[in-house]
Amino acid sequence: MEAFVQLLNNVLPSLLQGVGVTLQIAAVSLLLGMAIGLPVGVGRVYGPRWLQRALAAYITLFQGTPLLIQLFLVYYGLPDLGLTLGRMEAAFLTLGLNSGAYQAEYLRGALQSVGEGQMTAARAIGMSKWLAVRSIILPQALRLVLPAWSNEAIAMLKYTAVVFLIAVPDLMGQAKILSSRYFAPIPIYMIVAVFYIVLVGATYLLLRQLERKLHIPGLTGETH
Amino acid sequence: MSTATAPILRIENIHKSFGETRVLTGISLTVQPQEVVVLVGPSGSGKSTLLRCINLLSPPDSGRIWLEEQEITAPGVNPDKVRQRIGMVFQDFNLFNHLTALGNVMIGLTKVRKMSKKEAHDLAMFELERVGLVDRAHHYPAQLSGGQKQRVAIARALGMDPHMMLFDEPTSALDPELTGEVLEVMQQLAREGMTMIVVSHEMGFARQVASRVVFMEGGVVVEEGTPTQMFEQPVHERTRVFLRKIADMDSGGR
Amino acid sequence: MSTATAPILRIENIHKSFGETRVLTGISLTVQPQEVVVLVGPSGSGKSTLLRCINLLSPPDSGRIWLEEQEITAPGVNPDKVRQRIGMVFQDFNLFNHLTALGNVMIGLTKVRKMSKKEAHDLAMFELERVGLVDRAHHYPAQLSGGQKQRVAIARALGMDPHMMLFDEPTSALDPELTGEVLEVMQQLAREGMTMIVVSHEMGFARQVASRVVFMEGGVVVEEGTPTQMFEQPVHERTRVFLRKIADMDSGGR
Amino acid sequence: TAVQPAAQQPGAAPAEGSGKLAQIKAAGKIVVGTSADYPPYESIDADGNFVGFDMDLIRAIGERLGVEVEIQDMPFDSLIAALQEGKLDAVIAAMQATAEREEKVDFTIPYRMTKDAFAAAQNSTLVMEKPEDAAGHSIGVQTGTVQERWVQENLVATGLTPADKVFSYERADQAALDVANGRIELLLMDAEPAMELAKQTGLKILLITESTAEGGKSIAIPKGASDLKAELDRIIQEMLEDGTIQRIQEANGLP
Amino acid sequence: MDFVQNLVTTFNFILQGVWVTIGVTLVALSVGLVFGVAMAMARVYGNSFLQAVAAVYSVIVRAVPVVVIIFILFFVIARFVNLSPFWAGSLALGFASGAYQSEIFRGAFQAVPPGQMIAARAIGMSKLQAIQSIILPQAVRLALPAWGNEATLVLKDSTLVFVVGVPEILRRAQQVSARTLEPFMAFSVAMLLYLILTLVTTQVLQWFERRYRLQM
Ligand SMILES: Nc1ncnc2c1ncn2[C@@H]1O[C@H](COP(=O)(O)OP(=O)(O)OP(=O)(O)O)[C@@H](O)[C@H]1O
Ligand SMILES: Nc1ncnc2c1ncn2[C@@H]1O[C@H](COP(=O)(O)OP(=O)(O)OP(=O)(O)O)[C@@H](O)[C@H]1O
Ligand SMILES: [Mg+2]
Ligand SMILES: [Mg+2]
Repeated sequence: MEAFVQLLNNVLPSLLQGVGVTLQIAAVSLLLGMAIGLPVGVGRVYGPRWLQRALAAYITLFQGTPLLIQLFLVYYGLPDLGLTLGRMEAAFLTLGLNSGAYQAEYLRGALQSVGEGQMTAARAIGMSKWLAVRSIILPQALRLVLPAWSNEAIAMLKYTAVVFLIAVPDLMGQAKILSSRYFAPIPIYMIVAVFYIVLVGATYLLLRQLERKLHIPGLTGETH
Repeated sequence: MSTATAPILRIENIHKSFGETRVLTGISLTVQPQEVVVLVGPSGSGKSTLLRCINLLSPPDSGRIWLEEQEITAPGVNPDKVRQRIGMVFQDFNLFNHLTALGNVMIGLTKVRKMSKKEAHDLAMFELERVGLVDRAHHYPAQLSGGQKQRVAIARALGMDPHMMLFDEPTSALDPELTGEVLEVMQQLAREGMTMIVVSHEMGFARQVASRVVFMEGGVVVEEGTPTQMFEQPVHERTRVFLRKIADMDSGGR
Repeated sequence: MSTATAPILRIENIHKSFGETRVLTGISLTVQPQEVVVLVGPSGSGKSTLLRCINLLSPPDSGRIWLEEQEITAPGVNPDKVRQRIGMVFQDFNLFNHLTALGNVMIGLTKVRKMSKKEAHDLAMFELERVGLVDRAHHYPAQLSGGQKQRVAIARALGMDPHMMLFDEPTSALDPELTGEVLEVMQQLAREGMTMIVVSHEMGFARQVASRVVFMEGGVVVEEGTPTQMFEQPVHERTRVFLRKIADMDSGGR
Repeated sequence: TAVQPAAQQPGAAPAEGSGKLAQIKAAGKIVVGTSADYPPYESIDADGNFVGFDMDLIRAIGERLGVEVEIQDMPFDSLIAALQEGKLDAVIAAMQATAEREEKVDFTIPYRMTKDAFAAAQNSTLVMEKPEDAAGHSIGVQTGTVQERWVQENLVATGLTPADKVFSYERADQAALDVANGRIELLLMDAEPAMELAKQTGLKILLITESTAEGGKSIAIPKGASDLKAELDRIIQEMLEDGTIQRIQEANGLP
Repeated sequence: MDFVQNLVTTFNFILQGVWVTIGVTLVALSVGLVFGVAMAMARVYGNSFLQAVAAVYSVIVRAVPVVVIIFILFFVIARFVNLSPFWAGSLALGFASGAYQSEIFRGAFQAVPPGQMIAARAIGMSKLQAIQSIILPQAVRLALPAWGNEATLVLKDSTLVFVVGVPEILRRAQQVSARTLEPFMAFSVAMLLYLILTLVTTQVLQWFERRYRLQM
């Protein structure tokens, strides 16, 4: 017990630093993924045929291959082509592109479930197609997509744990360094697991608050 | 039917197909300002398609349409602008689900008519007043009854200051008790001189309000005339049979 | 009602509650071999609960039940074995969705009665023949009509070679046209001498087939007697009113 | 290679290490862990075979023990733990005995003395005369190595280099690639693998030093496996004396 | 020419990892299936103690990154039994997948109409028999679409066992890249192989889904 407290004292500062890095990567990647997923999702539904195909290919590529390989290809592979990204940038880009593919698919589903009639009604009062998408379809789709998006946020938080493999000192990376320093992998990874559980739990509660706040009667489900 | 004034709408020989299905096969129709035209016909006869051709939601394959002397089927015409002049109300309301009643009326005003928030708000409240729904302004569609939804849809269309209105079976998705409140609003509109084309099988409404009844079948106009002519002495046998059938339904069943 | 032979079923003063709700409050009932008892009573009177007590799907809280002289409410009795002797047919069929009609009848034979595939197949086909569904043997439940489903359910129960059968409103989920085919199978069963307890408001069936009609209300047996007694000169006012009401429904509506 | 589960338990709980040698002999097999990313000590060739000095050495040792050698590849920083947990009978991975490691496992006598090297990109203008000249520059090390420990203790703990300029890599070759790509300035690792990697990735060696290395390469074995240690020490001593190790070193291009 | 030669060597080397990847995926999926079904059964049909155990397992395991679970289990498993990295890694991945599969099967069990259980009991089946031959076969069919999705996720997550040294596609790609110093080629080949694997898997699963669709 005493040994454990001693260990905890030793590892806590590093792990907390790791938490900061993990949160930063998750947040930036999620936002980047949104910036990608939003236009891609809209393009998938409302774009011209050729664009739909191209975007589908992007989605298949990123959904059909492991994140870790994508990460290695971006970090270790791209320099072969003359593009050398920093480790954080590589993490952001890979996770962002990966999340973008998933977010686009969620958004596509939501856009399609908004219903034909909304578009027709918008066009009938003289809105252009783009204006209708922007001010009628998207506001509804974005609310509908929120539960799926919450899941993606939580998944993202967990998936950041692979970036230690490109020497990013995130929570997992710190765990790795510490466990070989103190030769105590089991307790250290257990502590790290608890950290992740807390992070995931907090994120879950936070996003549920958000869902409640953005709830519109009849459009989104009550609570879940 | 006066021909002294210029017609507000003139349709000349329009055709429309969806793939193999030929839906409209040569429709011509002229509507004078302030007329109320009630369109009847069996299911699948092309009534909805005709309305959607008129406001270019699905442009005709051939034939021409003039709105207030401007040919709107001519190349280069911006259909968005045309639609601002033609209000349309659907069978299933299609209110914007993420906006309150007020928001539904305002959004066209701010986004399309580019009004300021303040102006839009005031005009929207005025339109909601017109349909008797000021007290429901802050309700979301899911919190409104069918009749209230349809009245909001009418207010939304009116907010765009349309020169004519198209109604596609505005009461057929409503419970009988709620039909009255919507027909009343439409009657009021007609009295104020709004030009209207109404697809409806509410024969009471047609008798009282219509200046003309048009009977369509198989993508063409079979016969048209005043309600009295059409209901009492139609020329065509088909017209008689059809109108008899819906008159029966109106009084009896439901 | 002969009392010479030993009763096949004897129920003595059983009680059953679900949480606060007291559903059965002292039911006693004796059934002789080959009797057909029709159980009637208003909704919520505890008819389904009584049937489920009899085959121990939900064992009574107190009171005792004897099946063929064995006390099945005694501790140590294996309810699975009891249920093999009592067939049960539900209102909503509950056919196993992943099995064909044949599979539905066979599964109990192979898994519970431990027959070989071959034996089970032959017996199952025989039972399907009995309910007139040999030609539907390879259809899945989703491909059968309601009446056919219910007949498969009966065949499934018969396959277990039950000593008595319980029917819980076997026709109430069926369209009127499909009711007949199920009642016919049940009539046939009665003729063959099967002991049956049937919850049903099909009065025609009760008149023709029942040896006894039992009227339940509020968790107790209010009155019982032959169909003639019960329909023509019931002792209790409640019985008269209730049977009148369902007789009316039977002839009038539907 | 490692798809099949070990047919027999290479070792029970590490505590009863006294019978370790007997167990290995009884099993006819010694399970040895390595981290095959460290040529010329250990790596995997195009056919998937484990090659390198350590690999040849352990096979030669196996021969003298009269048992088969089964090699398992895993990340360097998992080796000690795996040995401790009884997953392995021994570890040969160019590993040095440090005080911390010796708390957890035992080591044989060194089979080779080594030096460390600092490597940098070809176009680096950095000049190094002593290890401390690395101060302030971003530096890569392999997780769990003595070099990582040296950097942490002598550069980070002393405030010479900020902690966020030290990067711990899963594998040495990844660190070398990052030096070549310009993501970090320096790499600190064993001299010979550093020279090997430098050759391949076009790095230059800035400094070869003994002061960061803490002795020689040893084989790690479970704590308390005294019979195994005695036997391995004996074999290593024998091989040092009869020139076997020298021969294997030369065959693998090591001085 | 050199390039083509390189590509062929690289491809052949990494290709050997495909079998390991498939092996890891199959073992993990099977282990996850056993865990998932058992936990789902505990969740739906178990007493309150079993329900709580299953719920805690599901919530906790799903809140922790799979790679962390692999590390923990790799060391924990090693403490009790001696398994190769392949088995330890696959079991750990399966343990993680079990939590996700338990949610899938819980939903499927709950989607089987309650009357099915009653009807099974009524013909004299024991509870266990009823679950085995009536509920489970239906639940499995209902679970198939979601399960197929999980299968591709496990296939992709199988790269994570590389961290404990399993020579699957990614590890092989890395070994090649360490030798040839052409990481772009190595990882591109790995990516392509994975893309093929996932696309094939999806097709196969969709075929199954169509074949065994359950009409209710
Ligand atoms: N977008 C479309 N694509 C294909 N066919 C269509 C489309 N819209 C309408 N149709 C077909 O055109 C025909 C006429 O449809 P329309 O909706 O205009 O009839 P309607 O007179 O309004 O009938 P109802 O009284 O049922 O509303 C129908 O056969 C319909 O199936
Ligand atoms: N499992 C249960 N849990 C709680 N209450 C129950 C349960 N089963 C039945 N009840 C209650 O017991 C009462 C009697 O139900 P039962 O189904 O036996 O009536 P019934 O006579 O069959 O009625 P119906 O004609 O509607 O089928 C009802 O109030 C019902 O809500
Ligand atoms: Mg229509
Ligand atoms: Mg009932």
